[in-house]
Amino acid sequence: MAGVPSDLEREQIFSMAEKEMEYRVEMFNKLTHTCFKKCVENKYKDSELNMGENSCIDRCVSKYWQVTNLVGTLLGNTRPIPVNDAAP
Amino acid sequence: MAGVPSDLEREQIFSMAEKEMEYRVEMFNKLTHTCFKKCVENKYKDSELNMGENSCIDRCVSKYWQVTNLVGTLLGNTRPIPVNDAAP
Amino acid sequence: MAGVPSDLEREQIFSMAEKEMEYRVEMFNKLTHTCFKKCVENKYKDSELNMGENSCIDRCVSKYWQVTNLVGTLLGNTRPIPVNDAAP
Amino acid sequence: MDKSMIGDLDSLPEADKLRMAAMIEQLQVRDSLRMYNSLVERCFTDCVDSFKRKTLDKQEETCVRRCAEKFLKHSMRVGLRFAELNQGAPTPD
Amino acid sequence: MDKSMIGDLDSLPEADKLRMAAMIEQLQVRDSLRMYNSLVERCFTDCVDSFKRKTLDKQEETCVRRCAEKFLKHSMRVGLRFAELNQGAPTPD
Amino acid sequence: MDKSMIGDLDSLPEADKLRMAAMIEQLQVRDSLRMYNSLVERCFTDCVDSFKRKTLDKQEETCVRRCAEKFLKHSMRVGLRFAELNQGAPTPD
Repeated sequence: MAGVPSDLEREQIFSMAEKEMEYRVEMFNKLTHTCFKKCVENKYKDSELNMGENSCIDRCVSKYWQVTNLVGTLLGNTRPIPVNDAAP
Repeated sequence: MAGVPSDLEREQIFSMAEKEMEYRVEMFNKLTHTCFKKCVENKYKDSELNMGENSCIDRCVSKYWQVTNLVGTLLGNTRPIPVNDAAP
Repeated sequence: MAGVPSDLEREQIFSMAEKEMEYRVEMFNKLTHTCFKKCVENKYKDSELNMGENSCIDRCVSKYWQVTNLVGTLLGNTRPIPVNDAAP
Repeated sequence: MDKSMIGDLDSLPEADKLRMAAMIEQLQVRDSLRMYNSLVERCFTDCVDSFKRKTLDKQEETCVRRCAEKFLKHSMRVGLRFAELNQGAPTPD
Repeated sequence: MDKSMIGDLDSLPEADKLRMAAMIEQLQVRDSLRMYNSLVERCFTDCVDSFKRKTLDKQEETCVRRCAEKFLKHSMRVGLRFAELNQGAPTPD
Repeated sequence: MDKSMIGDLDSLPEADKLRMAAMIEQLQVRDSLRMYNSLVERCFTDCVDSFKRKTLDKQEETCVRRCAEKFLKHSMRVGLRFAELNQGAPTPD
């Protein structure tokens, strides 16, 4: 890959970057909807998130992230998941 | 924006039009599936929609539309929703 | 269509091929998720599929295929579904 | 896909109209294939629950037929109402 | 869409940066429209269950408002946590 | 994504074959990323229900592992059956 990349290589780089971003957006959306269902009471008696909901959301995001990493490892996946690891 | 639009501007107009159409198609599909679940009995004893189902569908579409507008207002949204307002 | 296809025709062929593949991938994904829900116990006491699950999966795929063909016929559809018919 | 989902194209120059029309056609093809897939998934989920045989029995087949027909009628009705709302027409009560 | 979802662009040449930025903007527009659609679907499903009238009653409207507001707050919070994880920061316990 | 989902390319001229192959590869990458996302969502939904801590406990982790392995095996089996049906082969009873 040293030297100037060819047009084809550049196209591939762009295309991969696009797929990766789509992937992350989709992951973020699935996480958001899943944690909303798991943590937020759906009678909507209030328009504020209460303390219990807030801490549930934080933990839900953290666990979802761990599941993503765990499944990634099982799939022999080194790529789509971010460079930095999740907090322990 | 007066005068002849540049190529870039035209690309952006097309791209926005495409996103907006995708948005409307997705909205139509979600509405259709949601109202089917809410209004149509799922034992399928018949292949016709009965009178109760038909009026449920009409009201469901109308209410879905209102929810779309309501949420749009909350989001400070003036755009994706059609120029004409829904019936009161 | 005899003779050399024009650029426009070729674009249309590509575009149709792309849509068809997207359609098949989506069908495969929906089938996979639907049959997983119908056939695989979700307590995950084991990481192997047992015999009952395996034969359920085979039949589920077969029936899903038939439903696809049946609905295709109702829609007056001759195209998106593969040239070869499903096993009887 | 409903006509009313398509914005006003009259103000565009001719070449852009063609391009816009091609884009709309693309979206319509994709949309109808997606609709087909969702319809199959819904009717399968609602109608097929036994996996003792690998072929649909008569009852399941009837269920799928009715489901698909109902869904199509439903979808057309929704399309009509949706178009009215898009045009700001009052709806039946 | 969260900033942290966007990779490191600094190493790219100028023209590519512009193109990448345009792509990101496209995805953001699409994403925000999808989010809008999902939000409407969720709040409608949770809040509207009676179809005796064609207009929302007061209670349904309140429910939809709260649902949308809660969802937005939720979504922002998730975005913050998500960004922290993307950067490897420790999270609140 | 299963090979049988790809139509017959032999009749195409060389340049078009390359382009078609590139398109297929694109779809495969997107598809495998989507599959990954769905798998995570499903196993998370089925296995994680307590939010008293911010880390997975042993039981949840085991559940997620099994869920993912089962899903992959399931997915491969579906792929095989799907390929047979695409080729019109008879299926096991």
